[in-house]
Amino acid sequence: MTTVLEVALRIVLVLGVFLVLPLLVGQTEHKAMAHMQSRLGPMYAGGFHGWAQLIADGVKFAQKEDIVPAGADRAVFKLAPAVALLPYLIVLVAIPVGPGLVAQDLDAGLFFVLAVMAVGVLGALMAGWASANKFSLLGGLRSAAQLMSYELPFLLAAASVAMAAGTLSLPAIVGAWQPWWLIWQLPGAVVFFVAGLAELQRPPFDMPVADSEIIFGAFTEYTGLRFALFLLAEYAGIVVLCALTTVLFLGGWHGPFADQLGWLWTLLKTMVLAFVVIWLRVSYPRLRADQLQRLAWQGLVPVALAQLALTGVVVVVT
Amino acid sequence: MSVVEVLFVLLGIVAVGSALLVVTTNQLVHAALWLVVCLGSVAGCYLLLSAEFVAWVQVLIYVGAVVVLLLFGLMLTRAPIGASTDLDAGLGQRAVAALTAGGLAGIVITALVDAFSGERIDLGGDVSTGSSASAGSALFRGWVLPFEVLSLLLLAALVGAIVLSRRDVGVEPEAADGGPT
Amino acid sequence: MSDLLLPLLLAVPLAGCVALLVLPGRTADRFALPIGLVATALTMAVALWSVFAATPYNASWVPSLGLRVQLGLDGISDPLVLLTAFLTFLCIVFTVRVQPEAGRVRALVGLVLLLEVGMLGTFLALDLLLFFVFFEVVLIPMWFVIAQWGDDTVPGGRVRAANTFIIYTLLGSAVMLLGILLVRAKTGTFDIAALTASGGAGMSSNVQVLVFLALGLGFAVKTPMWPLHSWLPDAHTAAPTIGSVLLAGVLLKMGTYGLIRIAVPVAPQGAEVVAPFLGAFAVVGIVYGALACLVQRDLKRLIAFSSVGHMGFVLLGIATLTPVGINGALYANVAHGLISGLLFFLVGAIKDRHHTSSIAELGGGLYDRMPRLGGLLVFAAVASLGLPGLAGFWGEMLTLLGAFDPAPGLNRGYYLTLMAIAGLGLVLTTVYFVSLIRRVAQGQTAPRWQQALLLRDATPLELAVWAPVVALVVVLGCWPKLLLDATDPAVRMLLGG
Amino acid sequence: MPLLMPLLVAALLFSIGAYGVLVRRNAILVLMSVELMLNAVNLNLVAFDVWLRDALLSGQVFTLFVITIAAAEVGLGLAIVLLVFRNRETSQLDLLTELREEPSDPAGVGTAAR
Amino acid sequence: MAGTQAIDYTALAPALVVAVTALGVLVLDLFLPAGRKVVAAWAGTGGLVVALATLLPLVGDTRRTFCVPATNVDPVSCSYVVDHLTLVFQVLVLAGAVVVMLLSLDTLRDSRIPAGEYSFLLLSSVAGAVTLAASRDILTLVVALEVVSLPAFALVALRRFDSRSSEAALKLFLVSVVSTAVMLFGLSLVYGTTGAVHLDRIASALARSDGRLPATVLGVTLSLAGFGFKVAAVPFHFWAPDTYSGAPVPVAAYLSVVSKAAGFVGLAVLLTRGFGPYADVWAPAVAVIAALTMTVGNLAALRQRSAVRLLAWSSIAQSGYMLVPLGSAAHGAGSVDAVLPATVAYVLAYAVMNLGAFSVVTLVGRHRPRNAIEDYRGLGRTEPLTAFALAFALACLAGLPPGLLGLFAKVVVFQAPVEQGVGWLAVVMAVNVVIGLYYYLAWAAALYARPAEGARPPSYRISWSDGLAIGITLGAAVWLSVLPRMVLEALR
Amino acid sequence: MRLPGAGLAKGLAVTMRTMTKRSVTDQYPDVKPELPPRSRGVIALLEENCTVCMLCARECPDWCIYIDSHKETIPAPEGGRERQRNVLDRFAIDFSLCMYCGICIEACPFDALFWSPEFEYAEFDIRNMTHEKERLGQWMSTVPPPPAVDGRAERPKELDAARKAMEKAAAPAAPPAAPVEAAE
Repeated sequence: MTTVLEVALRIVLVLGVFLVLPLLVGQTEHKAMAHMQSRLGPMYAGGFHGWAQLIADGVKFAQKEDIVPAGADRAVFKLAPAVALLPYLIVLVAIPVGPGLVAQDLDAGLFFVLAVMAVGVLGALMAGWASANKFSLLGGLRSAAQLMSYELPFLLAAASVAMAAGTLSLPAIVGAWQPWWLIWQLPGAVVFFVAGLAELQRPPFDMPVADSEIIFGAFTEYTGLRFALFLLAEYAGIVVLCALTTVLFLGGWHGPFADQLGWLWTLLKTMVLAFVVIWLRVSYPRLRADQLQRLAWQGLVPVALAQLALTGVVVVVT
Repeated sequence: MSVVEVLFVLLGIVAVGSALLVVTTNQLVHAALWLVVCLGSVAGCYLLLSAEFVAWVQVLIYVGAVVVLLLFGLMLTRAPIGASTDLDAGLGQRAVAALTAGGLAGIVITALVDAFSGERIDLGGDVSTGSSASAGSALFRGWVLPFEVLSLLLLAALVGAIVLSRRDVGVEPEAADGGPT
Repeated sequence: MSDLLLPLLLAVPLAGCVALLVLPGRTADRFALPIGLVATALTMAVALWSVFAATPYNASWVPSLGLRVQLGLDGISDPLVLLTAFLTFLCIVFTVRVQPEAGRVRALVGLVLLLEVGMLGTFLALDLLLFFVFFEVVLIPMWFVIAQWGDDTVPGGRVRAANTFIIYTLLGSAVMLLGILLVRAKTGTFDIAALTASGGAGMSSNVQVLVFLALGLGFAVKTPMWPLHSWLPDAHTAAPTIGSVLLAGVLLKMGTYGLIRIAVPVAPQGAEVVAPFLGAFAVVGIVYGALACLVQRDLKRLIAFSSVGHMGFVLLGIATLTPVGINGALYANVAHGLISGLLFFLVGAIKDRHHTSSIAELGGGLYDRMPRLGGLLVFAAVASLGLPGLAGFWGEMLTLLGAFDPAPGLNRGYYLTLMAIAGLGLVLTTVYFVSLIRRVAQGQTAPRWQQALLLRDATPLELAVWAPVVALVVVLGCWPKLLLDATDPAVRMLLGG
Repeated sequence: MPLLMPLLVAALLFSIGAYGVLVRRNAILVLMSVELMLNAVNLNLVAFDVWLRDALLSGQVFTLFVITIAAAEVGLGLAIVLLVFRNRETSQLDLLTELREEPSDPAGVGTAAR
Repeated sequence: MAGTQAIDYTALAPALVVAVTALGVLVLDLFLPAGRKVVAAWAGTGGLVVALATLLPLVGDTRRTFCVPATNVDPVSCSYVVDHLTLVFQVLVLAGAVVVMLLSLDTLRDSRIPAGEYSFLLLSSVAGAVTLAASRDILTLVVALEVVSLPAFALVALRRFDSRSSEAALKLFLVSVVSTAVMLFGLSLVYGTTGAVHLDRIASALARSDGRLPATVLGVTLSLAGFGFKVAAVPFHFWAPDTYSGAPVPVAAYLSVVSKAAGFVGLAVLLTRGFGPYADVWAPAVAVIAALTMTVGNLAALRQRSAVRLLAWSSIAQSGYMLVPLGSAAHGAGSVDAVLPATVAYVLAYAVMNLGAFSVVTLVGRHRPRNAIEDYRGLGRTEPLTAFALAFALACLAGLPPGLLGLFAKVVVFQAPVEQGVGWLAVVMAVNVVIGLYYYLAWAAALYARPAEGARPPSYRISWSDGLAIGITLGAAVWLSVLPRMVLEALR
Repeated sequence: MRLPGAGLAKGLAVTMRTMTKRSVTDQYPDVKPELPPRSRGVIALLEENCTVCMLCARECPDWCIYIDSHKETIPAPEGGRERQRNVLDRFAIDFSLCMYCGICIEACPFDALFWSPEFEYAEFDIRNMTHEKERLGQWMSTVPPPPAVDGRAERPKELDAARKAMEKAAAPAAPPAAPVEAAE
């Protein structure tokens, strides 16, 4: 009975985190982006500096009419948001927050996480195709192409850490982490983070949803809650990516008073990274499709391979 | 039947059912999506068989890469929304194929039942056989050679795919002198 | 030195062939005929020398296959080797005078030399596989000779005739190869001498039947035995003169030689079982050949069909499995080689002059127009029908004698019947040759030839070529002992007694 | 768990895949059917591996290899399909007949020899 | 790292050299100026020659590497074994690849196929073939087989704007993946019933089992499929004619010789080293396949008017001949070993003769893209040596003197069924040999026929790389016709 | 030589610096913006000045000015002959089309159109964005006086008119009197 309760508790907790953190990131984005552009951002909703803006947005989305285009493949169209969102929810299960503080310690946790995240691309493809809209299809195809090419450096960089730690279990990787890894794994960390951004289709890698060209890519035809789910998926993706980067490269819960405040460290690092995500969005212009591919194949992959080699050498030597 | 067995039967039914839909549906993209379901449930089967590592690899590569590539291909070849009429061969060939496949299934199942009925997989005890650690060590203890050859395979496939997609490869028809008639 | 004679015998024409192949174009074109003449003449000389002085040659070639270069000469092969060398030489000489219409003398001479290598090799080989190899060597040159220098008067054209020839022969030899391999599988050797000595030991009776059938089929196609003869008329008719001469004069002999040299001694029990059938087919061939000749309208075709009949006698002789019969077969072999060679030379000459070989178009009056040619034609025809005193007689005579008293174990009554029918065939042969003489040689010259200016009688060179043949036909007809003395001991040895 | 359970699933998957290969006319659908067959193979291998308690883990390693091979095949295969599509505007297999046997010529090579 | 396998780099050298050359070529290509990409192909050829040289130290003893420790049932088993069989095929594969590379040089220059990638793909495939010859476990076998196949798909499709080329690649690809899947299913069953993946262990497990388990029989039979595809055996042969005629001609040569040889070595290794004890199960199946293959191939070849298609169908027929010895293996391991040399000998001979034919066909194809038999008419008058090379190769393929190489090879093959008592197969083959003769000879005859009325007799300027390729193959064919021991006793 | 990535870092620095600085955003609905004089907010119509010459409507690039009129005969005064004049029936500007170019104002030869800085006239219905002449006239009161061209020049007429209007309006404490009345 206790185990059932415990599992339920964990699931509720994960669900809670899943719902809260993306909102937090979203709100941060609103405000930080505004200030970076010399604006104030939302100010009214909820009173103090518009803290409830996203909730208001949510309510608005919920009220909107749910439109399915006439020519669409209805089943696929309706399923797509869920497919896009669910993987991130599932992934959170395996991410350790503090020592022993993880919903489910998986032996091949890293693999699990990467595998499940890779499924997310299906959502964009399904949405793009099922909308019966050429902009959507283009967006979907762009998503798929982008995700396929950035998957490789993403995996390679992750593999480098796994190799360094000698394990695939996420808590074990954090456990094995040493501060000097910050230097050692720096190229890998950068590659991982950048490739992750690209996988999330965040600016400057938002070619697939480039509004000036193809409206909103795969999500053009979506309205109301389904659209909200896609947005939620994006912000959940940011959380997951940042948490993963934290766990893999920034030492997770390591920090002063790690025993008591470990979870705080993890959250803090995650949020700092999330801020970086926003920061990057504001600072850089969108990459063209060819620049995107070139960055992946000529930039990230070689660096990731070099990192892998470096890791291998160091592991063998020490 | 234990819980595991019940789960396995359910997953098996899902896998076989979705596989049937893959080969019978007349909507191109749905076939690919049913394939995802099938592959996913097979991954579940691996999990139940305690082959955890394989299961995640299955999800990562099959669902994450292979099916996405397939979908990508479908969309680039302008898969239409809705049913297509020209996906399958004629009724006659379908009947022949069904007979062939049925016969094949019959033969294989008969042979398998003959050989393995009564055998049980012991899932208790040492459950680490499917872990990433054991898979990794097996890979590097017994199978370094095929692993290395495989890396050449992947590289070759990569280069091949790229070279086939390059625009500047091969003589364009108008440039070719004479050309095949 | 004497043990290198036989390789030398093969090397001389081969050297000529290679020389023609590798020499730069102009030189070879100019010297094609001289080289051919020298090579064939040398070959003939070496052949003569070999018959008296050669000792067997034995060297390993492909050990894994058990293939050895085993060459040897005995009474059976002596006459055939000489015949081959002789006829080839004559053919080359003939070519000096009669240049082929299609030109390319160099290629033709080269091919004939290659052909000679194959033919000689076949008669010399004492290793089953080596025999097979040489047996096959003749195919491609002969195919080219027919397909490139032949004429298109036959139905389907010369290429079709050449194709029919090669396909039939190859079908036979493929089966023959299986037989050879079966022999090897059962006895472990390809050595013909050893196999002859052991007389089928190691092979059960059934296997022997199988072996004999397989080998026999290959030889029967080549011979050709009725009903496998249908390639022959087209091939002969389409082939150029020297092609026909070599085809009838030597190539057909390779089949019967193979039967005598290999099939019968290697699988004696098999031979005993199959012999009655062989005899039956032989006799049918004799009658069929004669009947077919009666209705032929083409001179060349007629002579081709007459070969079927003659080879029927040879086969009948073999089918008796007696020394007498086989000696007769060998005798008939050589005789037919000479006579039909001569016939084809003559017909070729006639055709050369008239540009047709249709009997109807030629009309009568050959005596009138070209007395020498006409006379020779009549001589050859008479020799061919087996007039006593000429070479053709003894072969048929001995064959019939053999059938009169076949080997023990064979049904005598049955063979007597065969003999009777063969006698009937002999009569028919006489009928068609006489009728031929009447239709072609005698009578009035048709008006269309009277004006023709180019109808020259036989030239001195032609006569020089034909004269030795005529002489040999007469010599063999008057003095059979010359040949029989050579063949008889060898035949008796083959038959294990 | 009875060994037959995964094996039966695999056998069915394989047969279904074979049916798809025989019936489908679209190159990509054929490819999908092949993937089903490969999955049957993998399920077999994993089941046998676990059943045998293979010390070398041959079955599972083999499965990993098969999955990788499949991925490489699909990658290259799609490049080819797209190439065909670009040249031919179709990926229907039975419309690809440019290379079919030429109409028979009874004279055939025979005429060439003349 | 502890527990990893010891590696004998000497044994591995040929495969390594080829693979490293492949990578090197790819890198080198980056640094070459646009006009001089052919240098990459040269480097590749050089690498192949070096790989050939690295075979020298391996002659003689048997080397094993990548071994797994013994269990209480099985002795030490190794994944990579360089024995005599391996060496013979490695020589064949490497030498064949050198000729193909030579033939490719002009094709690369004319058709804007990127030389670097082309060489890389070809070398990768060759590396796979070299590995395949030494593989002694089913994992390595399968992986190596795929390494042979995959680059070949890309090679076939390299003429990007030629829809025939891509269609050819697609057909090749689909047949390949289907046959691979079937083969893998068979292998999985074998693994299940024997519990082993190393061929020697499979063999001993099969030998231990009493009776014939249907599941094993099924597994063994299905396992043949993948190799059946590679060697273009019926019913996996459909790709060959289309693919050969759609691909660049040197690639067709590669497919029909090197890749096919790889298929045969895989098949031979699998059947003899692994499934030997089940010879009575697979041999009849192989026999039937062999008979069907040669018959279908020959009958179809009769109707062909295009040189490459004719060679394609005829090479299917030739595959049938090569399968004959394997198909006549009867009970017991002894007979399996007895028939293996025949297959090996025929594969070797076939490689020489078929490469010879393809060398000339490539040359003619450069000038006559249609490459019909008709285009060869009168070649003997303008290009006597080239025509002779082709004629000789055809005579060899037909098995007629003066092509003694082919004749002896056929004799060796005939010997197997005759000795093992599979007479019907020998007879079927005999009939087929005769059918085959027809089209080979008709083609050879066309070479020396008078050119058609008004047709310009073909006359070509022969580049020295083409000339070298033709020379090598012709020289080898003539040399081996005179001294066939090297081929026929390759395994002794 | 520039460090690779220097540009990227610079970009980040710019955004970060901007974020740390105080935003200069106007809290508009709470705090009214201080618009510069002569801001182009809305167009006001001084109906009396309009002669229905149609120049503005013709010049308008967007065709967003609608003018209707009719002719009216004025009875002849003594000795004179009767005259005709145009009477404006409708003058409307569709601000959902207007692009605030100001050409109409430039074009008006009779000073009937003016810029007003007033901008808060959003509507829930697009149809209401078409301001009829009454509404346009009301905007007249928000039109600021034109700047003096010359400091010592006599005061412009508008100022006097406006002041008079203001005074007039201040007396009855009525809604701001339309300058229309004060114009004469």
